[in-house]
Amino acid sequence: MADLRVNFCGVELKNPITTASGTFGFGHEYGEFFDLSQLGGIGVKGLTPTERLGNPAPRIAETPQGILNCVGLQNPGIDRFIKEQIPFLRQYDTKIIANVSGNTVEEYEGMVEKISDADVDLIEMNISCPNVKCGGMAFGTQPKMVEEVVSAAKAKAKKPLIVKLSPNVTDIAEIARAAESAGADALSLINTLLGMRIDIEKRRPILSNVMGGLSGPAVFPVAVRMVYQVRKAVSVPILGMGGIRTGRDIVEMLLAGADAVAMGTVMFNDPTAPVKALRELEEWMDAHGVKSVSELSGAVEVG
Amino acid sequence: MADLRVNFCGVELKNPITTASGTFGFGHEYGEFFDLSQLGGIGVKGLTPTERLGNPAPRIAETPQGILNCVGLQNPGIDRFIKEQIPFLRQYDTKIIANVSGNTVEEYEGMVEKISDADVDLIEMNISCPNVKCGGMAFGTQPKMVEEVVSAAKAKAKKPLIVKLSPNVTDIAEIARAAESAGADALSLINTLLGMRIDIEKRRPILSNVMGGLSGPAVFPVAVRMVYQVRKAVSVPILGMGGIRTGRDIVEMLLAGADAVAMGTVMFNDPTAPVKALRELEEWMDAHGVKSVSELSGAVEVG
Amino acid sequence: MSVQEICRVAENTQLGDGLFLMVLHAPKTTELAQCGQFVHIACGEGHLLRRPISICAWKAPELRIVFQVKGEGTKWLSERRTGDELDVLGPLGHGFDVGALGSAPVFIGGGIGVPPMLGCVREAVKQGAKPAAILGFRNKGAVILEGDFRDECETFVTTDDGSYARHGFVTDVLKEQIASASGVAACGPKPMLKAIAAIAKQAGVPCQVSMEERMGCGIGACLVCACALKAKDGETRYGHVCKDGPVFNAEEVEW
Amino acid sequence: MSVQEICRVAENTQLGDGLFLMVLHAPKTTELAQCGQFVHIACGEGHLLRRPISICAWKAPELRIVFQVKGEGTKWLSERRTGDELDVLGPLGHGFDVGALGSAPVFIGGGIGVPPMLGCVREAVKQGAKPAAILGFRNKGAVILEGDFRDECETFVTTDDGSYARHGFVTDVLKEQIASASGVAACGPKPMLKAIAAIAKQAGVPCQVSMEERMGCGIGACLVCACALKAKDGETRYGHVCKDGPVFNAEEVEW
Ligand SMILES: Cc1cc2nc3c(=O)[nH]c(=O)nc-3n(C[C@H](O)[C@H](O)[C@H](O)COP(=O)(O)OP(=O)(O)OC[C@H]3O[C@@H](n4cnc5c(N)ncnc54)[C@H](O)[C@@H]3O)c2cc1C
Ligand SMILES: Cc1cc2nc3c(=O)[nH]c(=O)nc-3n(C[C@H](O)[C@H](O)[C@H](O)COP(=O)(O)OP(=O)(O)OC[C@H]3O[C@@H](n4cnc5c(N)ncnc54)[C@H](O)[C@@H]3O)c2cc1C
Ligand SMILES: Cc1cc2nc3c(=O)[nH]c(=O)nc-3n(C[C@H](O)[C@H](O)[C@H](O)COP(=O)(O)O)c2cc1C
Ligand SMILES: Cc1cc2nc3c(=O)[nH]c(=O)nc-3n(C[C@H](O)[C@H](O)[C@H](O)COP(=O)(O)O)c2cc1C
Ligand code: FES
Ligand code: FES
Repeated sequence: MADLRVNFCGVELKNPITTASGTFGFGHEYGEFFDLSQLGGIGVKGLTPTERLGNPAPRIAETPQGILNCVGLQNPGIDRFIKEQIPFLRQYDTKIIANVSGNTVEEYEGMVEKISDADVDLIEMNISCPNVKCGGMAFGTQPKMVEEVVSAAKAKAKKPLIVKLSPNVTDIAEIARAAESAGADALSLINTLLGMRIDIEKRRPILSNVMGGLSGPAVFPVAVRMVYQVRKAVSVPILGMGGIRTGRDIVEMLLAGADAVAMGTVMFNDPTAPVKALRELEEWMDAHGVKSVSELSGAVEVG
Repeated sequence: MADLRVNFCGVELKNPITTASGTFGFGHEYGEFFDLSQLGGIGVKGLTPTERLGNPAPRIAETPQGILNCVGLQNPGIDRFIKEQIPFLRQYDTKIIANVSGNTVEEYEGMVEKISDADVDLIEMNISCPNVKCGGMAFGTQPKMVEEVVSAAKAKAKKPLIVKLSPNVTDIAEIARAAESAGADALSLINTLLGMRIDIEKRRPILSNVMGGLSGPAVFPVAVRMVYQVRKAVSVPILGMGGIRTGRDIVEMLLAGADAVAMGTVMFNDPTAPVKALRELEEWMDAHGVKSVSELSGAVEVG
Repeated sequence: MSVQEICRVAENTQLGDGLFLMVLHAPKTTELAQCGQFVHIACGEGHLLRRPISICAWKAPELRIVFQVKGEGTKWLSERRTGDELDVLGPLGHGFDVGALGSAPVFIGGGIGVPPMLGCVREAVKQGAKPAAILGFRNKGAVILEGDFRDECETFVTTDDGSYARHGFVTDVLKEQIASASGVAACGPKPMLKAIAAIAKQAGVPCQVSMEERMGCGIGACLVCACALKAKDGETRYGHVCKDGPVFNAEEVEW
Repeated sequence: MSVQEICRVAENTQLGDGLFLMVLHAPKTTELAQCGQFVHIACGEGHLLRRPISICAWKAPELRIVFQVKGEGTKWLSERRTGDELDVLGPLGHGFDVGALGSAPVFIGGGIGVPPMLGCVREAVKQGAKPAAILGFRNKGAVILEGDFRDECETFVTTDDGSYARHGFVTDVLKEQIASASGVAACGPKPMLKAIAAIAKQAGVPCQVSMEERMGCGIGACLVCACALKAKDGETRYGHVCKDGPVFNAEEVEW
């Protein structure tokens, strides 16, 4: 039997499968379809210092094997998350990955400080959300800004700090190096690719926010490429995500360089995708005599 | 009856549909499946100063609603193209778009100069191919390099010069402005997104070149977004491409800001896709009382 | 509670121009169904997103839905044949609270908003109320389910172009009937719902409306199906059609 | 010449473990077919790329193919039922030149490389030659089409594990037969083809081999299906499996 445990910057995940922030709420809903304790970790909806209402509808558009979203970080604010959601999540035997966003360096510092004192296991810092006009995008696309915001946040972090990278950049390795050198304990990628769809009958963008973030199977090859490039550029652990559907996709993402993975959009198609993928991963490892997940991480052979 | 003609920087295309460079060879093969004179234009395989053999196989990998390729610009060289292929293409009542690539500024200059004297209608300068290690990628991703190579090429161009942009950049509008200010007569986008797939059984990249260019329906929302952004940034005509499948997709690409379009990968699925799309476009325009293609270009309403 | 169920198609019949009636063998879903809820149906390999379709009526183990071909997903659905299997998530969302509508509720459907009202009418009858139904259609070819409604209660039919039954809109009928109505529930195009809400408000009777929005997860996790609601402080807040709705109290909705 | 033809599935039968025989109603394709050519089959909405499958045999209007389930595309193919329609491009590529192999050609197939050799054997018989066939399989469960070959010519069968017929490789048999062979043609795994090419070369008889490569367009336009060939100057050049091949002269191939 394969050992599925993963040591992700000091935190032991029972298996490498987590859920991608923003696709899984705070766990309640998918908890009706499978036991959340089966997950290695739960990435919760992105949090901000105070409640955010998000963008008007429509917030979603379908694309070939993908979706665009412009939720705009709707969330109850970090305080209510801590008070109302952590107790619920702690009923389950799984790790909590708190995802935080901010508009300024100070906001990030404050968020990381506050969440560090709460009962979560890992902090994921989203410097890449393309939906928030001020802040989000800019941080994740400029190495200097990445360094600044990550150093500031790291100084306040008392839990492992994962920095989530935007794929909308010319050179992902450069951004990854900036985050690592600023103290990131781990990196997660990819966030969504910026995209747009137009309703040709109305001659208007489908999304209220004009553009939105592309996720789902369509982006998988871009995610694999970026994880591979980042793996070669840094040595901190990587949480790989972007379009993962199956256990085979997880193996591919691990081989490219991920230490653990997150699944998101695929659940909109099949709510039990993570547990199905877990079974597939386990079977595949057994069938191939792979004893532990770490044997796969970064094991792609090139040249 | 809708008027499908498009004036694309002074060249009249009988309709807005052309074929994407590299997906259509020099026209012979698809000519068995439909009459090439039905096309607005033919984008031919990317040309280099001398013959290139390209990369070893495998050169293609399937992805969800997309493909990766690393052909590596296999082509007979510009001289043989001029001698052997132009006479064939000229049998058809359609425009010829010669696509040229180079590794140095001088090579681009030489290519543009030579092709200007040949019997082609438009020159498309590929500064974005992700497959050639030296040259290609670098030009298209740095505004300064774009300016330099486009100015040099433009000085030699005696035919309208289309500059083809890479989507693998942080800010496509910045690159577009650089190309326009350097004298580009038009822009084409998008070229392929950099991606990777791994054969999990062999634990090796599927592509011989490790990474390759992603094209096909999967990239359509990224292409629409970039065309929209570029339309807002520059005033030269735009040849929009990336994942177009149907007449409706063409309408969407036009609304986003394209003046004409190119279709590529979809033909691997259905060789007659361009002529089917042409019929759909015409029917859609008639049904919606749209009298000319130019009524659609850039007509998306925002806000 | 909701389940994911692989349902056999028992019937898929064309009712009219682009309109289909589908009967699914759905033992688990029908056991849980309430009127006004919906199912979220996977539409083949070609589509990542499921499509939300209202529950029209059910009699365990058979679930009845009625849908209109709009784009690729519903076209795919329309091509399913008896014996095919569908991956169905449901029943989802917050349906109509028929009990809160009193003893003489009026149920109004516009176009493809008509089907879910059938389940409502049946529920009202079951609860001992005396419902009426007002059904509006574009034209004669679009009329669906009229007989099913007439089997249950007094039913008024309108067509926008007068090609069948009464020429006019459902609101014309509602204005005449509102005096005797104890409550109103409606499903259909937003402008219609807005007009109905205004009439009900004026008459001082409760009004429930079923809203539509593009969906992702369908269960409340992704927050994409935002519906602007009036918060207590007068500000806008977003409810979610898939979980807080699709049925909202009309007073809550920011029109 | 090639055509795009919507073909009705006349039969889809499982032959063995993951192996399927499919008969397509393909009047246009069969009119043009030559042995060693292939068809490029669209495998449903889920897959952008067609899948190349060799023509096994044909008798207008029926086209016979045999395929092995490897991944998602061939799995989809295996699920087609009689009456379903397939979008088929073909016949494609440059097949075997049976006439160039003389009066006593030997046709060798390994595993899923066996099916196209049936068309070759029949063509050879038709041309008045006296062919022989050597068929190699992994094990007993993988043996296919043996009877069809025996109906046409002398046929040798080997299995890698000895679970059926002769224990060993097709090359063992070829070495014994090569003295009387006027030419050799083969389809199968690359190492097998390479070994066969060496034997044929030593014996000084012509050898044709059918190569595999991942494909895009299937017709020669996209240049992805590169096969390394020896150019006259000793340098490598790339031929394209879909147009210049799949059948190449073994001497040309850069092994
Ligand atoms: C709660 C609810 C109940 C519904 N009940 C019914 C019903 O009983 N019968 C019926 O015919 N239709 C119903 N609809 C509308 C139905 O969901 C859409 O017509 C359908 O999703 C269109 O899919 P498509 O692929 O054909 O169209 P496309 O336009 O190709 O769809 C593209 C995307 O947009 C979404 N979309 C498009 N139109 C709508 C819409 N009006 N509402 C929500 N999403 C949309 C699709 O789900 C898909 O994700 C309901 C919608 C909701 C929200
Ligand atoms: C000229 C030619 C003739 C062939 N004839 C037959 C035949 O008669 N019977 C048969 O069973 N198989 C044949 N094959 C192999 C067959 O094409 C592959 O097994 C099939 O494409 C695998 O598709 P998949 O979706 O099941 O596998 P996946 O691995 O999921 O396919 C992924 C991608 O890789 C490609 N691919 C994977 N393996 C191969 C391969 N060996 N050759 C080419 N492309 C591949 C697929 O086409 C697809 O694009 C032939 C291949 C070629 C090139
Ligand atoms: C509806 C939706 C909301 C999202 N919200 C967030 C968010 O709040 N914070 C964040 O870091 N990423 C967010 N993401 C990005 C995902 O976490 C993930 O990076 C991306 O979707 C790629 O993975 P996938 O293809 O498996 O969905 C969101 C994605 C979706 C689809
Ligand atoms: C096999 C293949 C080869 C290509 N070769 C070239 C090329 O030589 N020059 C070039 O500018 N673009 C090349 N491209 C990019 C296409 O012209 C086009 O920009 C891209 O494929 C997006 O369009 P599509 O999704 O419709 O294919 C190639 C694409 C493919 C798939
Ligand atoms: S569709 Fe996901 S919250 Fe409503
Ligand atoms: S598959 Fe396109 S050239 Fe061979």
